[in-house]
Amino acid sequence: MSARVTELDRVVIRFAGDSGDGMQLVGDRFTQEAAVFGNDLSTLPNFPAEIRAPQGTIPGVSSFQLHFADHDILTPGDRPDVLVAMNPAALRANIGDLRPGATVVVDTHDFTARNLAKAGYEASPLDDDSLADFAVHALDLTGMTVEAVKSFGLSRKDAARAKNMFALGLLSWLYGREVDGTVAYLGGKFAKKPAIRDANVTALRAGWNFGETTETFAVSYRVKPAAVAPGRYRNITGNTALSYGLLAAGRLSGLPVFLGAYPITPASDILHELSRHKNFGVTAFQAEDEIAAIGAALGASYAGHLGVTTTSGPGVALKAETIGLAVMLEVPLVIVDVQRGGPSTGLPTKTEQADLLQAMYGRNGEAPLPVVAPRSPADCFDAAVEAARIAVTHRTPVMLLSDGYLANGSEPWRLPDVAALPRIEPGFATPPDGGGSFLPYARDPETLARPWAPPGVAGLEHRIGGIEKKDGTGDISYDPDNHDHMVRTRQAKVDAVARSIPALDVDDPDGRARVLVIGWGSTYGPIGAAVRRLRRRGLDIAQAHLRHLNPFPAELGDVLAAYERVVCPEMNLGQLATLLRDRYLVDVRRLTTVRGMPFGAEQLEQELLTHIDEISQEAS
Amino acid sequence: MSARVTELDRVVIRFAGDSGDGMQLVGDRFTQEAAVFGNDLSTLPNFPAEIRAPQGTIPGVSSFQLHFADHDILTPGDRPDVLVAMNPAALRANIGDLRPGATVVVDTHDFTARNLAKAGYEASPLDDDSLADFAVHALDLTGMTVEAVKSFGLSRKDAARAKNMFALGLLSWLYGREVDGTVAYLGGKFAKKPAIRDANVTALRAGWNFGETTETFAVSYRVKPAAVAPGRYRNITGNTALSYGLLAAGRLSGLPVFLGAYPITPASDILHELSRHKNFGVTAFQAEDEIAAIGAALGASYAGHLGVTTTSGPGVALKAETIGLAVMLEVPLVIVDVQRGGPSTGLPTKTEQADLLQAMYGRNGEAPLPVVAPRSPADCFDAAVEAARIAVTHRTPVMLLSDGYLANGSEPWRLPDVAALPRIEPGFATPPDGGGSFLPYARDPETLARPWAPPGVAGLEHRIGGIEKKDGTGDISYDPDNHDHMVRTRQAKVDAVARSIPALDVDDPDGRARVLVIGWGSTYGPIGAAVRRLRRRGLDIAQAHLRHLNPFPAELGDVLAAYERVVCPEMNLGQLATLLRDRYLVDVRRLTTVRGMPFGAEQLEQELLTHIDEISQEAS
Amino acid sequence: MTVTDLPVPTVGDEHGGTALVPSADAPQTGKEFTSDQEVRWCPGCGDYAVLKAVQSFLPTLGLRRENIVFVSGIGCSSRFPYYLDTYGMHSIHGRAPAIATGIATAREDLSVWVVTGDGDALSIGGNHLIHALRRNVNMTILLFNNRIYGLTKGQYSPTSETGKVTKSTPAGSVDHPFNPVSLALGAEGTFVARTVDSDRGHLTSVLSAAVAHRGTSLVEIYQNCPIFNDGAYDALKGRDSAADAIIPLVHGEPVRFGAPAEDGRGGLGVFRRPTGEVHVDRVTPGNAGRVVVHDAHAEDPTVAFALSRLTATGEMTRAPIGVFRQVRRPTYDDLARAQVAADRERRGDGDLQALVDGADTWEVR
Amino acid sequence: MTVTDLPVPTVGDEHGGTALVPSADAPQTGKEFTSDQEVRWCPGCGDYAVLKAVQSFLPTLGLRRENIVFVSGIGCSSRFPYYLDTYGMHSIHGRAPAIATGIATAREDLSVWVVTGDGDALSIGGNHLIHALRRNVNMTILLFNNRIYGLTKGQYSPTSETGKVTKSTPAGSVDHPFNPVSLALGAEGTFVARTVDSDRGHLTSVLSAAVAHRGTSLVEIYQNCPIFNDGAYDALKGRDSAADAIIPLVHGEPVRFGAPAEDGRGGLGVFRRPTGEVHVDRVTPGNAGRVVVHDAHAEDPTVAFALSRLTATGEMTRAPIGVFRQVRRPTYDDLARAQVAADRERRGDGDLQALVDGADTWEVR
Ligand SMILES: Cc1ncc(C[n+]2csc(CCOP(=O)(O)OP(=O)(O)O)c2C)c(N)n1
Ligand SMILES: Cc1ncc(C[n+]2csc(CCOP(=O)(O)OP(=O)(O)O)c2C)c(N)n1
Ligand code: SF4
Ligand code: SF4
Ligand SMILES: [Mg+2]
Ligand SMILES: [Mg+2]
Repeated sequence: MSARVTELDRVVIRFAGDSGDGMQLVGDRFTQEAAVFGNDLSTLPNFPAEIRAPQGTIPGVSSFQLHFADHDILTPGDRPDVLVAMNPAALRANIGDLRPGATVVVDTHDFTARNLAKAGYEASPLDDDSLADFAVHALDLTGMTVEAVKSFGLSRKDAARAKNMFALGLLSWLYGREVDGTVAYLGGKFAKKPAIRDANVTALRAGWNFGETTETFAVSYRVKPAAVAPGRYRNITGNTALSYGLLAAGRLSGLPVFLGAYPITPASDILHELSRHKNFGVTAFQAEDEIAAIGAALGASYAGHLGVTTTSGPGVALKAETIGLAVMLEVPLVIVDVQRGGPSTGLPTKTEQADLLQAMYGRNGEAPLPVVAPRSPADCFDAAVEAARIAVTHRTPVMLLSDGYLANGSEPWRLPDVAALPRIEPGFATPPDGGGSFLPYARDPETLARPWAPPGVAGLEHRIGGIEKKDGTGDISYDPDNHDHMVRTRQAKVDAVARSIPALDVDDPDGRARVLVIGWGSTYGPIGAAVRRLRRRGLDIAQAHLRHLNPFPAELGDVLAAYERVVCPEMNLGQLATLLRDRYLVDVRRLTTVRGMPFGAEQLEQELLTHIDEISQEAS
Repeated sequence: MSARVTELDRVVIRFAGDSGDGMQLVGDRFTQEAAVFGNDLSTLPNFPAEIRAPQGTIPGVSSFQLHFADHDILTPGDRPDVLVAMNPAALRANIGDLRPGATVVVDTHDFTARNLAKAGYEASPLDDDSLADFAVHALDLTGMTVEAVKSFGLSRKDAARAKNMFALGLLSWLYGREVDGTVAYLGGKFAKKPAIRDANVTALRAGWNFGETTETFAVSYRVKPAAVAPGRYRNITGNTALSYGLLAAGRLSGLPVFLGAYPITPASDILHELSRHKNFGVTAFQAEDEIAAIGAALGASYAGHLGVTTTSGPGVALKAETIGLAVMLEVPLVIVDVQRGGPSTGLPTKTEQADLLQAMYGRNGEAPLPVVAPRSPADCFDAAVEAARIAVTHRTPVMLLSDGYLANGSEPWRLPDVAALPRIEPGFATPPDGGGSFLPYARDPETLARPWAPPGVAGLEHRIGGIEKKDGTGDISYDPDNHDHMVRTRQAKVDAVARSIPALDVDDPDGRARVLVIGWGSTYGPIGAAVRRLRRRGLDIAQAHLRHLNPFPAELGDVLAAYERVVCPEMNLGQLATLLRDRYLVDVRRLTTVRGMPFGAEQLEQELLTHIDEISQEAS
Repeated sequence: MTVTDLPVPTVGDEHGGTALVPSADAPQTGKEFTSDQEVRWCPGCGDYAVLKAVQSFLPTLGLRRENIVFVSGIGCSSRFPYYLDTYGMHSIHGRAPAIATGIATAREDLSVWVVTGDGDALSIGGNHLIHALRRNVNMTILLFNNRIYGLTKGQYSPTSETGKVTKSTPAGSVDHPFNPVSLALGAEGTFVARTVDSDRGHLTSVLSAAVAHRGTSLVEIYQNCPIFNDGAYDALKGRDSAADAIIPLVHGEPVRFGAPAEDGRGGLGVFRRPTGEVHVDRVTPGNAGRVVVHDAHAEDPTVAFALSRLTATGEMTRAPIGVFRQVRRPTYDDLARAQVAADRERRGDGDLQALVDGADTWEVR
Repeated sequence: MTVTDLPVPTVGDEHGGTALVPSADAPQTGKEFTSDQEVRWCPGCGDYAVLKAVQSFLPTLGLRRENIVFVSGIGCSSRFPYYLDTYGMHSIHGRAPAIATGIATAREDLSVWVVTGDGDALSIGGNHLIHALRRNVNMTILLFNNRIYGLTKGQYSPTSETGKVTKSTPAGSVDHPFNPVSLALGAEGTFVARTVDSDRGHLTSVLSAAVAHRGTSLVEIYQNCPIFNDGAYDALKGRDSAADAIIPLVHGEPVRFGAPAEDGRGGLGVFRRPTGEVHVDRVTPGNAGRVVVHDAHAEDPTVAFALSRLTATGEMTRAPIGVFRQVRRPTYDDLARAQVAADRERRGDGDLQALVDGADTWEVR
């Protein structure tokens, strides 16, 4: 029998299970199907810091949340409408986040006394009324899977493993999704293990059929494609987009990319990705530590490559001294910090934005560098290209601040026409006309950038280093006035980047707003969603989001001054607010969360509402 | 014949020569004699980054400046009244700093064509009128020295080496100083080399006699003792005072001091000093690098010692990750940064204050720690005790920001009565009453400090680490709310230090000033001197100087708000101003110099004058 | 689990590694050494076996539990301290030997242990490791070598064989690995040993020797990571392959192994080439007398180094296990403490007021 | 200045260290390699002699000057690059090998040199050094060992003898020093040599061999610091003492030295103990045939390691000099570049649009 079909504008699904249950894969596949179908979407994977925490425990739960809609959306959603829980721990860890009335699909197979105890349940929640607020479907997904695939002669363990595909099939049916893409995917993935492939495909179809056939679900749902800008799209995570951006920057500048990296969560995937594209001329050097990683990247930059180093907060701390050297040497270098929860080891698999001040000030002496941040997973591509452009054109290390949420989250990406991207001009030094002597610290009058003269060119032999140098010649100089001059020049050089950055886009549709909400990085989605909600209530609020954290866009001061209140939501204790307050003496209000998780749009809406209210009361 | 005697209230002398000429020694000895005589004084040694740059060159010049007076003084003086130049390079490098009419004593011995050329002179400045502005005494000091000591059978080289003593003798005569202290000093220093000792003593006396006997100097001078607070005094450099402060903190807390250090200019002398006092129970561990140095100090703190690590800016950069761990572990640790010119290797032997923002923000994540700074060489003692007090009492790493000027500069120090210094209470944890389980992250309600439980006590076994921990138990916790709570608690704990610090002393004698000048660290001397000059002109100006940079004294906001203009002189690009502007939204004006040298009081006076004028005009 | 029954030598050292650590009042059990934290390694991880072995071994030392400290870096293995009810610190990546140096130097009454991985110890932490070995600080370092970065999900490590395909080396790694034993010997290590996670008996006996040694004891533990580098040591563990693959080193004994020869002892032996290197050959009645006799106490580390070179460099098909070297050399921490004591003896306990006053003072009235 | 006239072996390697570096069009002179910067070491510093030797040696290589790069860390010796008119970088303390790894891997057409001190290379930079050796990145490392920190004015270093009294160790240092050659061999170094500042001929011949070697060549240079550690190598340089103190290693030759014996060659020789270690003894007609013949090319580093142990550990009264080890092993940088080339060969030059597009796209109209 086929269920009644209801149309929805948006759905938030969360798949949760043990680390080994393949929830990330299920999430990815459902995402892919939704993307191909044409929904707009946003995702939030969430996994434990342990490789595999003990099976069946709360710390071992891994989840994947997907928000898909028939309209443009900005966040993975605050509260799931549907939870798929593969064991008691997954149920317990996630049930509190659901909205009342949400649908819960539970695999009952692991609801044994032992597993309930592991999850901290005294009795099965399926047997009491603790889940009364929800529409619970308790099904033996594992049992049905094992039954469905028994003909393939797999071990019980292997057979049971396909339960995630059963769940995927069931949910695909529930939302009227095709599974053909996934069938093709499984064919590729298990090409060498046909029995496993066939079992997975069978489980997938069995799940779909179970929905279609039984009367478990009275209603199924449809979410129409979203009306988004025309073009070709793909789904992409931030780390992948960032990697592609680096590859693109190499192409646009004609420079080979040299990545020096030491693995660290959540940045390692950039190393993994780049090491797969050697045919782009990329060298991916896994160093002995973060210091060697940036050292080698700096050496490669000195030698005329596009040097890049990728890490997370603790790695940036270790690189600090070498970043200072790069500031002194004035060579291009892209430093990628995929921020995670801190301080120290902190919450390594969670997200945070608490490295902004480290990026700005985390070195000895006056050592300024440009700082750039992406706002969404797909935007990591553009931000990476922009970071490389500044680095190469202005001969400076540049910090690119991504975060764990962007890194692993995904969204549809309208594919750029790479041929149309602007070229990045390395403009290597050439020997001085007339054979005069080469001045490695002569400066471009516009950018204050110095010549970049990789070894190999006769007549440009020169020596540079970390000691203060004489303007022009670059010779060691202890002259007090020269030092003062050079310190101010390095600052002026970074400030000069402001001339080449686009004007700040302020979203204030009617120009009537009195409150401006300003943000940076991955808070873009939640802030945007909250702003929409407020506007839907008929309230005025302006939004601006910074790509450039250093230098700021030239007009930023005027923008801030134009509003009666400026609120800055951040996933830290208010670091951008610190920079803005110092710079513009505007009473920027801090709105902070440090929970290792993105803001909820609902929470943000409430907090912004308070500010709007306060301002209206002040006026009255 | 004896010269006419003139009374002066203050004199600035600079001794300058080749690195090997013993100028630092001469300066030290003159300083000591002036100190014993009862002058107030302030010194500024200045030496090249090379161990011994090539003889006779400008980069090889080493100098020592001494300001002594019959009244309380605050700086080593802007412009010398007397220059002693032992060779052409020393003359050339220093002549530009003298005030017109200054006395110049030149050793002509090295004014050969070759040495003139090395110094960049085309002709001898002694032969043209380029020194017409000065009272020049061109004397063959070396020749006279060799002559004077010839009876001791030294090699010519060794004989000539005593020329610094000849110069000291001459200057001692000129200012009516005794040389007995120096004779005793030489006796001790060369106890095992009697010929050298006797030659030096003879040269010293010959220099004195030369002044007394010849008519070279028509006038000699006297500077009376200063009227300073009664007590016993000694002369002390900042690094020595800081070392003693650490030893005192060990005594006051009853904790053995464990220093983990890696040599670096200008901090190495603290390692040298502490390693000489093993009988204080000090362990001085010279580590393989800065990371190991702080690591070992942290380990020692964990084990119940007073862990200390000493370094300069580049070393702080390297320690950043471990400082973050210390913030997480919440154990006492004193981190000493003797700041030098940056960024990178920068100007290693020069001074700067550009590590304040690194101290505040140079780590991943939200990792706050208290920051304390001394204001003068002798004050390094008190500041070190204060840093240790905060570290031990509040269970936190503390950054102590000295700088190269304080480190090597000296001043008279009124000796503290160590028995009267307040005790520092380590208050180690004891096993919970009734055998309950120990909570390593339980907090003192007042300070928010956690228990310090070094190994060795049964019942307190516990595990701590850099991953986020559950409040109370300290167990690993990935709970979002707990993380938010802990991040804010660590911040609140540092903020709570404000409750235990003394009120800010604002020097505004008549309460009429409209301009406040605020500073921190070693600018105290020049700011104070400039303020006095302005007041001598009859102008009103208020001065406040911060010992605590984080947290600020509670009343600081009110203080700033009470003035129409706040000016902040710093040897950086305005880092304290950044903190104040962010925190208090006061338009603190930056007044900066980044020349590797302290502010001149005269320059500062002029710049402050501009601010006072501006304010008066605004009012009119 | 293969069990190689090997007595491992202990230097009868009245100044053993724990000589100054107070003894427990009563016998202890492994349970007392087990913390209340849930163990969170992957199923089948070799770390479990080592944990169990250590939990059973510690009580046999008879030391006060509160005087034992475990310090670790970052990595799967570095979670170890959480599972022991002693004092413990899970520090930051690579720095545990430096932190432990501070602890051991500050406190002679503690038994200090470091737990580290092949990435933690040999990649980011390589410098601290070699300096600890050179200084000979009194501590026992357990280096869990799974030839992979486990915690960061499977990149190659400095002990991975050349050509290793991992997430970061899809075309195979191109660098030559360290031989941790050779490296430690080159770094002047006084106690260098190797054992295997699955052989509880051998592991325990090596631990006994390591703890008994006063100075830095480095114990490399071959540890299987079933998730990212499964089977790395299968050849050393397999029922059929192990005998010919594991070369047991026993002080004072000829180095023989493999299926028994005519004399009833291992049919393979280690022989010396005329030039001084060692190699494996079949033992015959004719050459049995020339089998190298292991001398862990030789002052000169050359022979231990020679033996370390028998370790396969690529796939782990053969490796010596046991104590390669164990010699006495004064420890950094003992000497540092002795200097403090001697200075106190010589000059008396420091007089702070006298120090502060110095020699050149003057009085202002 | 003592001069030991020793031919140092060069492996005839068509893939030598500079095989891919372009040659100069015309003969060059030392003067061309001298920059306009004033040399700023202390009078009498051993660094001068090495600088002179390198300035004279470089032109003999016949390489384009613009394809030579010197990278240094921080220390007196690390000022070296400023004095050579090549490309140069004076970087930060201890990191030169890491930076040079990036340069050498990025550019096969450069001759990459690292200049470092005993503190720079073995203290703060120890980890980068051992990893460079393990990876075998094509570069020549000159390690100026003056057994002291010169630039920071005289603290003891990791090569200072135990008991050293310095500013930071007024009661004498208590830690055991590294033997840089042993350490490098333990770290899988493929080229490890030692020479002396004052012996221009030997220094130059060792440099020739080092540059000819493709991979990481480590050359330890015993360098006198007259200011803070004067005379550290006097025994190796003294007219009377040098002959008996310097043990010259020449590939293929018996290791003999000292005042001549009856056969006209050195009266002292290096012999092998039955256990494999080596020691010095007087050569007699009876034992002359048993003098160890040096084989720098032995695959197994054991014998080189054995020879390294002849270095005095305390005061420097005796030390082997020459090339301890020189074996071929593919270099990291060659292999890394080869992987890039192979991937391009196999898949064609990367198609950015195709990559960006990926496999799973959809069209919105
Ligand atoms: C400064 C820093 N860099 C990188 C990391 C990421 N990281 C954590 S553990 C690890 C390597 C783990 O490998 P290993 O030491 O072999 O331990 P295993 O997990 O295999 O036991 C890395 C790279 C980190 N936590 N900190
Ligand atoms: C990060 C950092 N730490 C410490 C220093 C100070 N420092 C400069 S050189 C040096 C040691 C020099 O010794 P060595 O490498 O032996 O060189 P040498 O001067 O003897 O040639 C030290 C500790 C520094 N410049 N940077
Ligand atoms: S990843 Fe490997 S080493 Fe880490 S816990 Fe899992 S099995 Fe053990
Ligand atoms: S201190 Fe020593 S090593 Fe440094 S330049 Fe002077 S003599 Fe040479
Ligand atoms: Mg590992
Ligand atoms: Mg040195």
